[in-house]
Amino acid sequence: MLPQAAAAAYIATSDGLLLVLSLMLPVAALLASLLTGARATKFLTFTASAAALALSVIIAVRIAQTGEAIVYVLGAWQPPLGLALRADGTAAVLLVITSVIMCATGLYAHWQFDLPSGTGDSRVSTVFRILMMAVWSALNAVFIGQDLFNLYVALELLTFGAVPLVCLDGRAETVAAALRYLMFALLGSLLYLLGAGLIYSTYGTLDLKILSGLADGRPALSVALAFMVAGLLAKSALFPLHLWLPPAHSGAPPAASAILSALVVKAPFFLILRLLFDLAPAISSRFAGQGLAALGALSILFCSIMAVRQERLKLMVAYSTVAQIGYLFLMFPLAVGTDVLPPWHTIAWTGGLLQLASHALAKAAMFLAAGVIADVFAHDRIRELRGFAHVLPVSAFAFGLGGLSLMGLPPSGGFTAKCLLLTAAIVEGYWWIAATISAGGVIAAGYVFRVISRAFSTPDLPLIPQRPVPRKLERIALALALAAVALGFLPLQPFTYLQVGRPSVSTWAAP
Amino acid sequence: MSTLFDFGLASSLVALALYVGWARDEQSSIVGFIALGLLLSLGWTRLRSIDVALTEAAIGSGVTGLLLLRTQTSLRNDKPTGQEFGVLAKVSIGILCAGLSAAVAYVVLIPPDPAPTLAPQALGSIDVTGLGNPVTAVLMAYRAIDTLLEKVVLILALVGVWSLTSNSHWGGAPAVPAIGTPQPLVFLGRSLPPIGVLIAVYLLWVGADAPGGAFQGGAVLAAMWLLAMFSGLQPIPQTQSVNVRLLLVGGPVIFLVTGFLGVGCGAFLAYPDGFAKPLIIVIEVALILSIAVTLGMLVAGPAKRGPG
Amino acid sequence: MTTPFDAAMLLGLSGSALIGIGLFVIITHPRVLRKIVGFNLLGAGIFLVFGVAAKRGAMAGLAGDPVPQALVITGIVVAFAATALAIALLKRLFELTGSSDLAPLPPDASSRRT
Amino acid sequence: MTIAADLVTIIAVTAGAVFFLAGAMGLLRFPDTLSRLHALSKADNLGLGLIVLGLLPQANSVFAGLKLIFIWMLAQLSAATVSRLIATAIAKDTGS
Repeated sequence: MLPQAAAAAYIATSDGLLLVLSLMLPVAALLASLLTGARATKFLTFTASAAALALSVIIAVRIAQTGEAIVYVLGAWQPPLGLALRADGTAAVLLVITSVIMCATGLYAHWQFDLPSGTGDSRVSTVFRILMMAVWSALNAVFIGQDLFNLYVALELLTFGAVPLVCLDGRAETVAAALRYLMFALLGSLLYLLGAGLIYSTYGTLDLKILSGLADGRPALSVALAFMVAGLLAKSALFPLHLWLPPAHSGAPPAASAILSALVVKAPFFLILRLLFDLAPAISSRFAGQGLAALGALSILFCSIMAVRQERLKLMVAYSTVAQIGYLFLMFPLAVGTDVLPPWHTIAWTGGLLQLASHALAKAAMFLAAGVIADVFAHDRIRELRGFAHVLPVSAFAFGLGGLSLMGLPPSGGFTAKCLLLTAAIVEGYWWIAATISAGGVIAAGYVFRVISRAFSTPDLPLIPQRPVPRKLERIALALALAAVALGFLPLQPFTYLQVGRPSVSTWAAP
Repeated sequence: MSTLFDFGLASSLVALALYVGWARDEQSSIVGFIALGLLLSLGWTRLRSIDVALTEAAIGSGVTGLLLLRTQTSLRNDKPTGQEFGVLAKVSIGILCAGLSAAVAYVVLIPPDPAPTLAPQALGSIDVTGLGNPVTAVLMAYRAIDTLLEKVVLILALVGVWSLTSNSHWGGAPAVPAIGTPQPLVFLGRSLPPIGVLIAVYLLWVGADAPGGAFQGGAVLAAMWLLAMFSGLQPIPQTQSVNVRLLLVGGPVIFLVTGFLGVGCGAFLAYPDGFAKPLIIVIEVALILSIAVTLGMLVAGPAKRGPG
Repeated sequence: MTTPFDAAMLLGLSGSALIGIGLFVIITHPRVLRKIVGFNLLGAGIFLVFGVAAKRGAMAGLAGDPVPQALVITGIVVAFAATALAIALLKRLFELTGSSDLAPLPPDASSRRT
Repeated sequence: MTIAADLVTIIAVTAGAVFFLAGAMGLLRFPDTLSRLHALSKADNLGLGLIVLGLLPQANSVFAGLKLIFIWMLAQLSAATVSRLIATAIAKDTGS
C-alpha cells in the first residue's frame, strides 16, 4: 500500500488551535524576552506560565468532555505531506503535569533569584527564564507531535534548552557536566534521526498514524526502531547510559534540577513508549520490551545502591532519578496487552504513567527541598546535616513525603504505581520484575531514611543556618510533595482517561 | 563513466572520513573535514539535491569549518588529559560500529520497489504556494512548523552560547583575538562583502523558483559579516545591542505572526489564496537577516567584555 | 529503476561508512574537539541516507523527492547549532580549567568527591 | 556547431584537469611551502580558467555564462588573498 492511499488521515477538531497555542505560547514568550530587559522577561514569563497552565487544563477538560482526542492539521496540509498535532488522554495528562511542575519551579526560581544569597543578577535569571520557556515548548511538542522529524526538532529544542541550564552557575564542574550531557544528548538525537531517515526511505512518510497503518514488520523497520530507541535511551539515561545524569542534575540550580529530573528525561521515554506500542510489530516489541525491562531492572538496583553510597544530598537525589526511570521501563513487557486487550487497557499502562507523574512531582519536591537545605547551610553533605529538620521542618517533611513515592509506601502516587506494576508482573508471571520492584523499594527506603533519620536526630552541636530560611520556597516543595501524595488516592484500576483517543477494545486488533 | 566518477567520489569520501578520524593532530583533522565537506557538496549534486549541496557547502563545511579552526587555534597550548581506551575495548567498539554501518547499508541496499516518494504530492500542491522550487515549498509551506521551530533552536543555541560568560560581561561584546590584521585580509574584507551581499540576495530571490533560499543566503551573508568583523573593518556588536536582538528575533516573530494570521483563512501557518508567495518572500527576507545574525554571533562566541 | 551501481547506492554506502566512522570517533577518541568533528561525520552520513531516499524518489518530473531534501537542510542547520554550543562549552571549560578534555568519570567517582 | 562547441569543451576541460593534476603533484613533491604555494596557485589559476572557458560553450544563456566567469573571478580573488596570507605567515615565521 502506498501512502497516497491514506489521504485525509486526520480530521481536525474544532478546538485544535489549543494545541498550536500550547506549542507557540512559550516560543512567543521567549522571543519577546530576547527583545526586552530583565524586568519585562520576568513579567512575560509569569504571564505565559499562567496562560500555558490554563491552556493545558482546558485541553485536558475538553478531552474529558468529548471523550475524543484533539487534532490539528498545520497549515491545513494533510500528512504525509504536511504535519498534524494530536493530544489524546495520555498526552493531556503529561501536558498538565508539565504545566504544574513548570509553574511551581518557575515561582520557586523567581523567589530564589530575589534572595540575598540568590543569583538575582540578570544573566542567570534571564537565561533561566528563556530556557524554561524553550523546555516547556519542546516538552509540549514531544507530547503532541505526530511526525517523526518534527519530534526530532522538538528533541533538539529540548536539548538546547536543557544543557545550558546545567551550567548556569558557571563553575568548571558544571560546565564539564553540561558538555558531557550535550554529547550524550546529541548522540541520542542523531541515532534517532538516522532511524527516522531509514523509516522515510522505506515507507515514504514520517507520520505516526499513517505509519502505524503501514508498518508491516519489514527488517528495515526493526533496524530503524532499534537505532531510534537506542538514541532515546541515551537521552533518558537508562543504565548503562546514565553516567552523564548525576553530575548534570546535581550541579544545576535547584529549580533547573527539578525541571531536568522531573520532566526532561521523561520526554524520550514517552517517545519510546509511542514507538514500541504504536509502530513496532508485536513480536519485536515483546522482544525489545524484555530487553528494556532488563536494563530498567539494572538501573533500579545499581543506581539505588549508588544513591545509598552518595555523600552529597543532591547527588543522592540525582542517582535516585536514574533508579526511578528504571521503573518506567519495567512497563514495556507488562503492558503489551493481548489479542483482545490493547496495551492502554492494562494495569501496567496506568501504573507506568502514574509512576511517571508521581516521580515527576516527588522528584521536583525533593530537588527543591534539597535546594533550600543547601542554601540555608551552604553545603549539602549528608553527614554534616544531622538535625536539619529542627531548622527546616517543612523542607524535611517535603523531602520525606517525596521519598514515600520513591519507596512506594502508602499513601503516595508511587505506592499506587508500584502496586499496579507489581500486580501486573505477578499476573504476567514476570517474577524477576516483581522481585526487582520489591528490592528497589527496600533500597530506596535505605537512602531516604538515611537522610530523614539524620534530619530528626539531635546533633552534638546545633546546626546553625548560614542564611535566613526562605519559608516561601519550602512551601512550594511541600505543595509538590503533597500533590505526589494525593495521586495515591486514585483507585487501583486502569485509568480510563489514559485510553481516550486510542483504539478501544472493540476496534483493537493486535499488530 | 559517471558510475566510475561516483565510485571514486564515494570511496574518497570514506578515505577522507578515515583520515579525519585518525589524523594525528587536530588541525589536519579539521582541514580534512572541510575538504570532506566540499566532496559532500559534490555528492549532493550527484544526488540531484542542489539545495542541499549549497547548504552543505555554506553551513555544513563552510561556517562549521571556520568555527572548528578558530577553536583549534584558541585551544593550542592544551595538554591532552582525556582517557584512551584499551586495544581490546577499541576492537570491540570497532566491531560494534562496523555492525551498525552494515545494518544501515543493508537497509540502503534493499530499497522497496517502487521507492516511496512524496514528490507527486509536493508538486501537486505547489501551485497553491506560488513557488517554483518544491524544496522551498516544503520548507516554507508544507512543513513550515519545522522551519519555524528550527529557527528557534538556532536562537536557543545562541542564548546557550551567550550564557557562558561571567555575570559582569553579560550583555557585552564578544572579542576577536588580537592578531594584527594582515593587509590582504583587510583588502578582502573591503572588496568581497558588496559582492557577497549581492550573491546572498540573489540566492534568496532565486530560491523561490530554483535552488537557493534563506538558509543558504543567510550563511553567505553571515560569512561576509564575519569577514568584515575579523578584518577589523566592523566592530563586533554587543550581545545586548537592540539592533542585534531585533534582527535576531525578527525572522521567527514575522513567521509566527503570519502563521497566526493564517488562522483567519483556514489554519495556523496556512497562507491566504493568492498571497502565499509575497508572504513567503516577506518571511524569507526577515529569516535571512535573522539567520545571518545568528550564525555570525554563534561564531563570534560569548561576551568577553563588560557592556558599555 | 535502480541500476546496480547508481549514485544513490554508492553514496548511500559511503553514508553508512561515515556513520560507523563517526560513531567510533565519538566513542573512542580522547579529545573532545575530535569528538565534535566525529558528530559532524555521523551527521553527514545520516544526511546521505536521507539523500538516497531523495534521489530514489525522483518522480513526476522532479529530479528527487523534495521532502527529504528539505529535512536535510533543516538538519544541517540544527547540526551547526549543536556544534556551536558544544564548542562554546569546550572553550569555557578550557578557560576555567586549562584543559579541553573531559576527565574520565568512573561510575563511582562522584561519590568520592568531597 | 554543437560538435565544435563540444570539442572546445573537451579540449579545454581536459587541459584544465591536467593543470590541476600538475598543481596537486607540485603540492606533494616540492620541498618547501613557498614553492608548493607557487606551483599550486599557478596551476589552479590556469586550470580553473581553462575549465570555465571550456564550460562557456555549454552555458544555456548569457546570464549562465556570466555566472561562470563571475565564479572564476571570485576564486581568483580568494586564491590570491589566501596565497598572500600564507606567504606573509611564512615570512613572519622565518623572519623572527
